[in-house]
Amino acid sequence: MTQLTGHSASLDFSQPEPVDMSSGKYVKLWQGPQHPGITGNMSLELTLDGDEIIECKTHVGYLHRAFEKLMEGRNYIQNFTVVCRIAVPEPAFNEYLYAEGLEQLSGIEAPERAQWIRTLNLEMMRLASFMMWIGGQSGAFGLYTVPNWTIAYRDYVLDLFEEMTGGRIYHMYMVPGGVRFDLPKDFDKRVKEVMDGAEKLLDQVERVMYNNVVFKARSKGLGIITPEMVDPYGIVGPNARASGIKRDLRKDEPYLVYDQLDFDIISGTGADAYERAYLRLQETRQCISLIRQCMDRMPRSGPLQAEMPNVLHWKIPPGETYVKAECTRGEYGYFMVTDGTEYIRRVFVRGPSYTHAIAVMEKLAVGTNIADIAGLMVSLHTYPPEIER
Amino acid sequence: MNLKDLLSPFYVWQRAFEKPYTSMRPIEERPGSPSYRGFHINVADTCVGCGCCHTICQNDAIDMVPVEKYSGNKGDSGLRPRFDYGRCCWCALCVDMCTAGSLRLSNEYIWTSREPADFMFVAGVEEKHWQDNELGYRREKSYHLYPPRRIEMEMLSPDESIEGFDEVVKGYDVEQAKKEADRCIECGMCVATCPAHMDVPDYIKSIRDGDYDEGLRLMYRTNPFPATCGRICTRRCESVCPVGLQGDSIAIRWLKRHIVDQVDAKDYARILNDNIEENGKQVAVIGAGPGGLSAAYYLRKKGYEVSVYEAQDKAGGMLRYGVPGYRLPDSGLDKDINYIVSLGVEIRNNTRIGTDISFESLLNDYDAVFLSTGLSVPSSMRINGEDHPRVLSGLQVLADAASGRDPGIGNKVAVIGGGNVAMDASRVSRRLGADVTILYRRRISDMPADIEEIHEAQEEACTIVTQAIPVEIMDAPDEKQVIIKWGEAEMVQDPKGGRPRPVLQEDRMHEDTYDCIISAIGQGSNLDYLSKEVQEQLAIEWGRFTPGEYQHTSLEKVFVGGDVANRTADAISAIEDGHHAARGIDRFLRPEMYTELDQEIS
Amino acid sequence: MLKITGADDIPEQEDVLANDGLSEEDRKLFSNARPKKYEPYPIKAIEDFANWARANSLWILGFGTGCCSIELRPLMTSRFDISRFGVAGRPTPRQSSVFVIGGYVSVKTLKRIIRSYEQMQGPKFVVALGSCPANGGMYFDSYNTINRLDLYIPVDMYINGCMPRPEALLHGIMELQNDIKAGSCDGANRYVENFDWYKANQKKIIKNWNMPDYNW
Amino acid sequence: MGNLTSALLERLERDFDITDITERHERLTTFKVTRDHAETLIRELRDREKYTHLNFITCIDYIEDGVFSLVYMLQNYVTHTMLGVHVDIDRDKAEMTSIHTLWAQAWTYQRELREMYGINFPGSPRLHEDFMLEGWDDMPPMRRDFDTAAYSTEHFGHVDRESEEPRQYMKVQFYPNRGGDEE
Repeated sequence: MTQLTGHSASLDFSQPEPVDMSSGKYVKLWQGPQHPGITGNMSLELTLDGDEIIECKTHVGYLHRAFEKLMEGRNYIQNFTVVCRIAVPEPAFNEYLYAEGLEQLSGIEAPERAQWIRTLNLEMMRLASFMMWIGGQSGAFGLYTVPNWTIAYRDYVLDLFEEMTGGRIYHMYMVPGGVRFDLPKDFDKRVKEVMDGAEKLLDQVERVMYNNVVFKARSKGLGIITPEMVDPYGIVGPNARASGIKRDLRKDEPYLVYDQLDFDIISGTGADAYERAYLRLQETRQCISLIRQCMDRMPRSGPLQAEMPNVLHWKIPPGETYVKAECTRGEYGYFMVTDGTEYIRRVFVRGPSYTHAIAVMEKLAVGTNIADIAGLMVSLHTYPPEIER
Repeated sequence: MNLKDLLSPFYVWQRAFEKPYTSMRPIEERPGSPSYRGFHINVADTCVGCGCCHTICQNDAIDMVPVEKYSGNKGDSGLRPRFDYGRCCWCALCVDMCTAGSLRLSNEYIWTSREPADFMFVAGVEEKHWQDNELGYRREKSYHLYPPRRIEMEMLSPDESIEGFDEVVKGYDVEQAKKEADRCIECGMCVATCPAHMDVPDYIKSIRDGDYDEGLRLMYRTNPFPATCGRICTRRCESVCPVGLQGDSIAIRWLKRHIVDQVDAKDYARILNDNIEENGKQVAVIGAGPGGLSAAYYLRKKGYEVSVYEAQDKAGGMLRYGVPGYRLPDSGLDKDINYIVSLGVEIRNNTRIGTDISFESLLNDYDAVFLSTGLSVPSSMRINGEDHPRVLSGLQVLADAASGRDPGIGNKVAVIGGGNVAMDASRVSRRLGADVTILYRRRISDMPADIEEIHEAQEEACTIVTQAIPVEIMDAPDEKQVIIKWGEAEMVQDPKGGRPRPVLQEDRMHEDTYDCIISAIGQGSNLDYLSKEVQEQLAIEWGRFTPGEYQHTSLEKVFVGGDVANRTADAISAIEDGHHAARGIDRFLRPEMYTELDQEIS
Repeated sequence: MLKITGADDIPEQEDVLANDGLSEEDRKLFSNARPKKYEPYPIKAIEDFANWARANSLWILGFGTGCCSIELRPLMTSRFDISRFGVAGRPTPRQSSVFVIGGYVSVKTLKRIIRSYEQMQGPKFVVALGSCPANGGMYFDSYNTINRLDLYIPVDMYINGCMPRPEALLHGIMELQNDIKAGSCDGANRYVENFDWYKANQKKIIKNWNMPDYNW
Repeated sequence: MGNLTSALLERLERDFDITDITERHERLTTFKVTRDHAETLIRELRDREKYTHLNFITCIDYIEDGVFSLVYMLQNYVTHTMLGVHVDIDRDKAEMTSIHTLWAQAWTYQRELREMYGINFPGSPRLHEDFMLEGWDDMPPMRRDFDTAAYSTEHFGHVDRESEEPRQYMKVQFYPNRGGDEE
């Protein structure tokens, strides 16, 4: 049963009063964009009282490439290669949502096997992304062994992607209408191998990182997201689930073949950085299970692409849609408007980092100290490129 | 804090005994996966330079650059893609789009340089070390960015079609035409190949947009015979259409016909809106075939007063008398001709130059004369008994059928030849109820006739006997019959590398009896209407004119075009000759209009 | 080779920089000295030894400027383990000798890149990844990303690919090492020699220039 | 589920004169509301109808009609449906009531819209600070009439490369004498 948070009148989310810098009591410190403790290329403008943060402002735009503008000038098939660049560590969700949106708007349906392969692809992407995140989180708290495991192991998942899609990072695999080509020979064997290894690795990671006294001490109680904050701040995904809000688009609004897969929504109640980290570890394990299910239950053969018009003159009738999927960080959405021409009228990409890295981060940072900022930032799992697009 | 948490991190030591992740020599050990999207490979000999990769590339990373080696080859634009790796994103859309299937990606991925401008190369032309890489991304066979198969054209079944002279092809309906038009990739190779340079991609686009008025306007810019060409054009455009390389070429001819079918003849004037400003000069055109009428149309548009002289009783030339009604019904031809006439072109039928009116008087009366008298004399087979009364010419049979006369062919017919006239004559004979045997010197693949024509003839139960050389024609016991003696031939390779030559096998001779023999092995010109002096002044080789750049001849005021002045002998070339002669005549008669233009060009 | 146009037209160089982006007060805080060219050791053997040492301790600045930076993480962790080649990541420009530009560069980032680059100690090298710094790449028509990086800072090595794989990066870094050993990596000196040209280019697109002309 | 939404839509139609109700897919319905009613309507959807989650605020530039169509996407986590509230505002006097008091994240979207489209949201915090761009002095770049390719060429330069069209190049190859004449 979905829990509701509602909007409590008592919750104050007005902006803080400006700090009086002239008093000489405070120090302004920029963390980023050139800083080892920042995710990606963004910056935090911190105002400090001693080492306590009394104000945090997020500055974004260092990665702004104007995707939404560029897409308005490229035709539908050309855009399919552009979208994956919007979120670098997780391009597959962009590919899927863009393809799904176009299919909805133009009334094309991807064949069943393609849907399964897409699901497999998304779950593998989730696995790779979580692996990298685990490395990032532990690195942010000063544990440098774990990244050397997980980020290196993520590479084996990327090897699978390379075989499956022809690309390591940017797959450009889920074309509108289906997927580009079939799974390679003996792919299931290699998937099994990698998954078995990953499972073992996660157990090791749990012991070394999650049971680590340093990690526990630093992450417990850090960045608590109360359930009341969830709706006003637009918090989604693991960040919300760690606060006891059971929401998962894969379950609530099933897309692709998620309704044919067995899994439960994982949630926690700790609401702090540790809980979020632990929840993500469990979700990583869930990924492995989902990938295995996909490999087992997928139809062995079948068409991979729907019948498509000539992409050079592909016109889509006027329409508007919002498609979303559950990525590692929560709701990832594409709002798409077509106007009957060969070019899209408007795309808006809603990445979960948009709220997590700005409004939420600015709220949670206050009261923490400078040493924890990096850990807090990672614990919210943000990717700057999807904020600025 | 509990002790377990404190000790747990020391678990890392366990990994000291496991296999490390590190790959020792990554560059050598890890080639890209078998479907990796690495650097481009283009098989330049297969590539036709259609430029689709350039069109689809959203990064503007691909330029089409001329490559000497490939310029001027048939069906090849002479251009090859140059990749700029300062732009490329390795999405491989170019590979998916590649019509020739020549483009693929290797699994090579390492390229470093100190100079950004280095990252540019013409794949397949400039040597690269990954050129022979077998692995890498290729398009999956089932995946297409454009529909490769043609929309099926509805046709009369062979049984229905031989019942009469109804048009065999039914034509696309709007829905089908839209779908077929959607397949076009707008490369423009058809435009370049078409003798008349019709704006094919543009009028196909007008079908997609449903704007038939625009389509008609575009066609009339270069061709005043769209209804005719939409049915019987030899369509060199389709033979170079790159979509045909890995699928079926676009049905350009049927789409052209579709536009004409959709526009009512009485709307032509409104749509085309040919405003004519009279310029007071007169031009005579000899021969109301496609060449002559095309010249007449474009001259009339420029304001000339045009008279067309025609020996037959109706205009159209070979289109009317040489093409049977099941391919080109009179209604189609008349639609084109009527519009030309409606602009004020005067056609004088039943007027033969040389007998009814002399060529010299035309030269005196008009400011310019355009000759396009075509090829009307059947070529000789050069065998004994050729003048037998039961030997008919293919052209004559076709003309009789077109005029509704009975050519008197009987019930068992042999047709000699492998060109379109032979096929037409055979199929006409089938429709007149005869059993038809086609005798051809070479193989089916050598036949000059359209492959579709050949297939349709076969479907209509015409027997084709190949490698059969006629030797002699003899009287039969029954005087309504004739005996043909023919021998089997072997194809012998030409040591000089030309096309194989059939050699008669003296020991394998056959004699067959037929009701008549139709000879259709080619035609020649009849230039008797020109006096000896005039013929001498006009450069004539092998019965054909060799005109200059603007279809002009060495005799002032005389321009020539059509079958009698080109080597291709098809309608579309004649139409272009007429159009071009109109330009030439205009330049000749009104040079003042062009002086500025010429200066610009020079 | 990049053609340095307009280098001749620049008037006689003044000894100090104007720092006109700064307020009167700030000007007192920042140096207005011009950058100095690196002069090799007079004895070739010493210079060669220095180059060998430099090539084998390349420290990369930890600044992920674009998407290609994501491949730096696998490169630096155990699978590709670039520390084997004497390469390590450093958090601050003062300790770094290699600046890896990870793909496209937005105008806003370019300003930070310039600051970071100028703060780096010589000898310093720039490696540019992917298509975007070479000729605009995928974002060639974007209003917020530059098309050619070498108009703004000198680049010593381009590694091609979108994005280049860790192996390609490895290869590129080894090539860079070879170049350094041969003493042919002169990007920093190019920057000094054509300083005014680079500055003019930078200032043309960075609208609010509120930093010293040379961030040292 | 569908009934729930349709009853709601009927009520909104009555109370707020909403128009252009379109079902986009089974979970998403969009409609249009006037600028004056928008804030009240959104507040009511949030407080009474459990549309508690603001997915995003964005804008579509209908330059041909001279309007910006703002889109507020609201999510109901009980019925798992979404409502897309469109509000058309005048393109020349682009101004809209701020909803930063309704959602703690709303001001970020409004800041982006101010920068990318030049829409003013009076009272919205930090509205005029640079968001993604820095020192931008041209037209707000997401407007339809802003030409990004031209801007890029002008400011960032481009490498001169030449490309031939098969159509023209091939024509000259095959018919060298006839390439020049058009009419």
